[in-house]
Amino acid sequence: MVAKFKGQYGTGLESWTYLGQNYLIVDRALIPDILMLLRDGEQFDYCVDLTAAHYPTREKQFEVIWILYSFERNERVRVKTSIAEGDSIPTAVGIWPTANWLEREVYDMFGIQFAGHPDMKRILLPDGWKGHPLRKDYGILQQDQEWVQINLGIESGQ
Amino acid sequence: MLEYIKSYLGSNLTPGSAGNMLWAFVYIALIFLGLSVAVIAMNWLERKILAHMQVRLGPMRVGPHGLLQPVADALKLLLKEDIMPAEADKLVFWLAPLIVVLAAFAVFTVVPFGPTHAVTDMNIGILFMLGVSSLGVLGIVMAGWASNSHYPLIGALRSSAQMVSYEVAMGLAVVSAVLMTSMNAQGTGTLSMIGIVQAQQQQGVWFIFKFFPLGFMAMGIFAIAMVAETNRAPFDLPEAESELTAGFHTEYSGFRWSLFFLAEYSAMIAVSSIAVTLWLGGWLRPFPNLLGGPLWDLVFSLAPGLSFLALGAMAAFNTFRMPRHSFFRVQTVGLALFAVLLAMIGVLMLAPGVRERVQDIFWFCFKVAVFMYLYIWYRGTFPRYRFDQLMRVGWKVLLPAGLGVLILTAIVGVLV
Amino acid sequence: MNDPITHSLSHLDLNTKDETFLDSNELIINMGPQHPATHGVLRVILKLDGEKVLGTECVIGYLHRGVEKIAEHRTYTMFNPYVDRMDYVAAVSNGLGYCQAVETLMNVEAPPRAKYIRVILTELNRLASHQLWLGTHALDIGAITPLFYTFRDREEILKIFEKYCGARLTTHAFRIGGCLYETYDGFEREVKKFLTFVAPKIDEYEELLTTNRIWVERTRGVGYISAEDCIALGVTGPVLRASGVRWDLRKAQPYAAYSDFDFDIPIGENGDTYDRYLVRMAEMRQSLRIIQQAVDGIPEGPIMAKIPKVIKPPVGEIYHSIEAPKGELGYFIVSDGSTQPYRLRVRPPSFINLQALDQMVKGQMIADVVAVIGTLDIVLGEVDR
Amino acid sequence: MNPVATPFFFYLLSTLAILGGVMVIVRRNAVHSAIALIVTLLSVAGLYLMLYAPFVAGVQIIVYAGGIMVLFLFVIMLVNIDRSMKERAFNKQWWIAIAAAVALGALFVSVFVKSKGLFPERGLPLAEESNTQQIGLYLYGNYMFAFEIASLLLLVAIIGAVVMAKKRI
Amino acid sequence: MVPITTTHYLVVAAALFVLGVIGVLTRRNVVIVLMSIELILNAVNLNLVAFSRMWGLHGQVFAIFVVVDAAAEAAVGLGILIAFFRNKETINVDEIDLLKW
Repeated sequence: MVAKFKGQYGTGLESWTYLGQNYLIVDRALIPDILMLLRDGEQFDYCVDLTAAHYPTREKQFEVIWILYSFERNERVRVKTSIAEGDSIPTAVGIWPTANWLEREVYDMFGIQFAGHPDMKRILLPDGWKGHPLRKDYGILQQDQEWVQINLGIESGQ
Repeated sequence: MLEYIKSYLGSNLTPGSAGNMLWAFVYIALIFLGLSVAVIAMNWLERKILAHMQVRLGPMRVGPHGLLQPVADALKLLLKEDIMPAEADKLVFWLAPLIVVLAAFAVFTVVPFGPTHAVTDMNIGILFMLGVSSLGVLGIVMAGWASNSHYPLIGALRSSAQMVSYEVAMGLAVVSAVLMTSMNAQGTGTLSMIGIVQAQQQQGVWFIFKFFPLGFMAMGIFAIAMVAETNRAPFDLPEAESELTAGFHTEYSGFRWSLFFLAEYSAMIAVSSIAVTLWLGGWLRPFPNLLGGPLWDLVFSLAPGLSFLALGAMAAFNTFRMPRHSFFRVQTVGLALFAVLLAMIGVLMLAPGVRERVQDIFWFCFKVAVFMYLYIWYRGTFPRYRFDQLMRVGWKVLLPAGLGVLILTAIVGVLV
Repeated sequence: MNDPITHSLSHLDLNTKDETFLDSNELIINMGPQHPATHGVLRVILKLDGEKVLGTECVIGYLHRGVEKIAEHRTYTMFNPYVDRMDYVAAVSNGLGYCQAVETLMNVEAPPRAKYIRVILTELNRLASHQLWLGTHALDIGAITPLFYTFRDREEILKIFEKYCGARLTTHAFRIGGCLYETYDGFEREVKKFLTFVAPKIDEYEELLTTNRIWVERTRGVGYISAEDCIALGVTGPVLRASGVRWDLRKAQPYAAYSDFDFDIPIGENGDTYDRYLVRMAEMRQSLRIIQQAVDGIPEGPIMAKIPKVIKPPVGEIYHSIEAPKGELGYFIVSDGSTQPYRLRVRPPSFINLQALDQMVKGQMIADVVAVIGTLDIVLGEVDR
Repeated sequence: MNPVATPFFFYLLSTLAILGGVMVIVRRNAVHSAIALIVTLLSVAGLYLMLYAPFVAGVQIIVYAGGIMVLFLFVIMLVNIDRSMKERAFNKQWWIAIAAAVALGALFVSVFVKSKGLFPERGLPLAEESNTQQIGLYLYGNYMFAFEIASLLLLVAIIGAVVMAKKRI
Repeated sequence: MVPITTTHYLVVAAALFVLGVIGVLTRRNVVIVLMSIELILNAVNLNLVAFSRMWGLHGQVFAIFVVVDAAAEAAVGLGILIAFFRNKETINVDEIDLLKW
């Protein structure tokens, strides 16, 4: 599978295995094609999860991770890509409808925009909240004081 | 004065028919009082019986076995803040519970607790009962509209649609029972509640058994329709807690809410008494044919007293089962007093003079109580219908069945 | 309709004029966050045409506690109790998933006896979770009695938990590397006694509901979802199986000691609420079978693997998932070699299953929304984390 | 049944009926109008009872107050628009209407004045007990044909109402 | 007190009739116009029943027919109203003055 992909796309695609779990590191530009191919060509028809991680020290700060599963092959694969702050990434809603809320959550928590998402807004936090809490520079006690004061009428949510 | 009362006791007319205003007011007061007590008792019984069906104890704290719970509830409701939503239509919001209660209580003017124990005997009695009980839906619609909120509005729309549709099936079932009254010696039927029971007495058969299974089917249709008519489980969609929070009375609280509560339970009692009057022989004692004769009459006339004695014995038994701890002393004494009270009522009812007068009322209330128990039983057993299913049951099952029973009753009545 | 809530309705086109009975009657109803049928603080905005649902939008996050953020500031051991607070009715399953994920990351394995204890407790927890689901689901549909029956029997399970680890709900039963506690005296006996006690009780629930005409009418054909839609929406657990997909992680990718046991995966055919009910009832019986086998075959031996005092997994990342009562519960952990996870992501089954609500209720009636929320078996603690 | 305090009840009921009628036409809010109309209908039912027409009274309560008025309230809720509360409640040509109505009232008054003695108090001995039976005999005897026509009319009305109100049949 | 004669009832009926006519002629809200028509029908019914006390039960039978007619009229009238409201968003009579839509 990986060999086939490499033949097709050349660089911009690496495959790794850690503790028996496979993952692909894919260039951002190839993301929509690879995801489509994984679903249609390799039967990864079930998008288990979609998440991200923040590495403030890297040049491309964010890593977006798709976890896929194939019922046919009983196999999991992870697809990862790195993007910089402010970059957007094409949405996967058209490929797996599951991605709808998951992408909203990633946006909510990390501030990563998904281009083409039908309803890109916060999901867990309130609509007017400022900041994206799962970024590493967002402290664990930090909160949107202004929002708390306006909407809850208290000085602090703690 | 005493002579006056005595002369009345011998009368065989209802106060309304006799044109006796004073006695009519006394009867109204008695019925109002009895109804309030019945609703309170029903509240306690429903909670207790439902609890025992559901492997729990129910109210146990206020008074022995929670006997004083309804009183505490009533006090709580009266003392609660009476909230009126700011956007509500004040006048209609205020009027709605009154209409509901009025409609539920006015019905009882023609309910015959015995051959002379009714406020009045109208010759359109059953028509009056159906008509007045259908006025309650106006109050419900008004309550839902006046609250100016979505849940009550949907609840009210559901409720009115439901009650109007089930009234049709209910009416058909009633008509087939009324048809049966015309097959007596004189050959004339009657709409009067007392007349219907007397027709059953004359013909020597309760209408539930007449033209078997036609009478039974008619009663079945009525028994289903009456549950829907009073918005009780499994037809409790207007107040479906899990869907509409509380339906049309979502915005009501305190005393106004308790009026709705009162109306719901008295409406249940009212429709049950229609069913009892039409099909179960009203105040007549069971098995008049099988177990006839003066000896059996005597035995059955002992039943009211004996059942109260049995209740008293139950209370006494439970008094001895109370935990022997000083903490429970008040409760134990209370339960013992309650047992003594029941036993005294029982003994009083065994006395020869009282016995004959009380047994009519006893049998009527006993039959109504059976229906009340059924209401509780349904609530413990059935899930709730969905709105389209409810309408389907009403229009596609009960209405054709009611029409069929009516036509068959007419045919059989002509042929027999 | 000048409603304050309409501004948040974006995908429900409020200006549609066709396909309605009476345009003025298009109601927007706000269901929740305080509503008896939303199982917590779920808020559903319903667009109604009379009784018919034209569209829904879920508003969640009222119970958001930032579990994933907390994880980044706690050591692996310290974070263990937090996972119990996600799906609080199936806390044992959450703990199992987390412990196994960290074990996989550290490349250690729990000893067999620990695995068996884990299986017994997890299956008991699955039973408790399904019982709670059944009670509340039946209550939503209007049958109040099953709730009390199921709670009575769930109590016995909670008693076993309490005796084992001292807590009833948020158990924190397992530790990374195995179990902290040995089974108490008479554990096997009590579990066996419970099995013989509960089997007839499950028949009792079925007696109340399975052939109850109103129950069948209320649930059959309601909230239909096809197998394809389930997979596309990532819906897992009993909901997926009721649509006819025989997929259970306990069989597909066995973890703990599940490969030792003989059990079936019940599936449904129609993918409606009634089938989901039947599947969950059958799953309760299968759980009993697994527990029976596990109790009979529990091996002797240590209950804790050799793990360092300070847990410092090597640099790397791992995804591990288990079959929780609600579906696939996954943990994605990124380790930077320190004592705290660099990033911990929970794949919550309730959150993803809830996404299917809109599709399942469209075109049905208000009462069905309640039934479908119940049948999805969501726990808001897990949806919002 | 001996009528009790007949004049008192007559004046009470007719005052209520007329007050209700006035409220029907002056209230801006249609729901209030409907409630006023219910009051009128029930008072008229009471008047029927005083006229020894219990069956008609019962029909009045069941059909009018229980049926038609619920329909009215239902429709008012369906078409309840706040706009109509702020607009004019009356037509532009209201004064012509009032004039015509006053003329009509004057006509009635003159008829009543002129016809004094035209309506002798015959007071037929109508048996109240058999009122329902009598009406039934008339309905299924003399007026059989009219009865059937009425039922046909109702059927047509049902179909017509459904066709009118439902967009997709 | 003056004994209640038939004329008393006729006066009440006439008052209700005039009120109904005023309602029909002046109100803009169709629902209230329909209710006024019910008032008129009730006035007629009251007359019929009052006269039936003098000339036998025929009046009461006729009153029942009038009630049937009122039910039919209300159902169809409200049906038309709903159909109209759906298309025109208004329930005012003076805006329903075109013969087609």
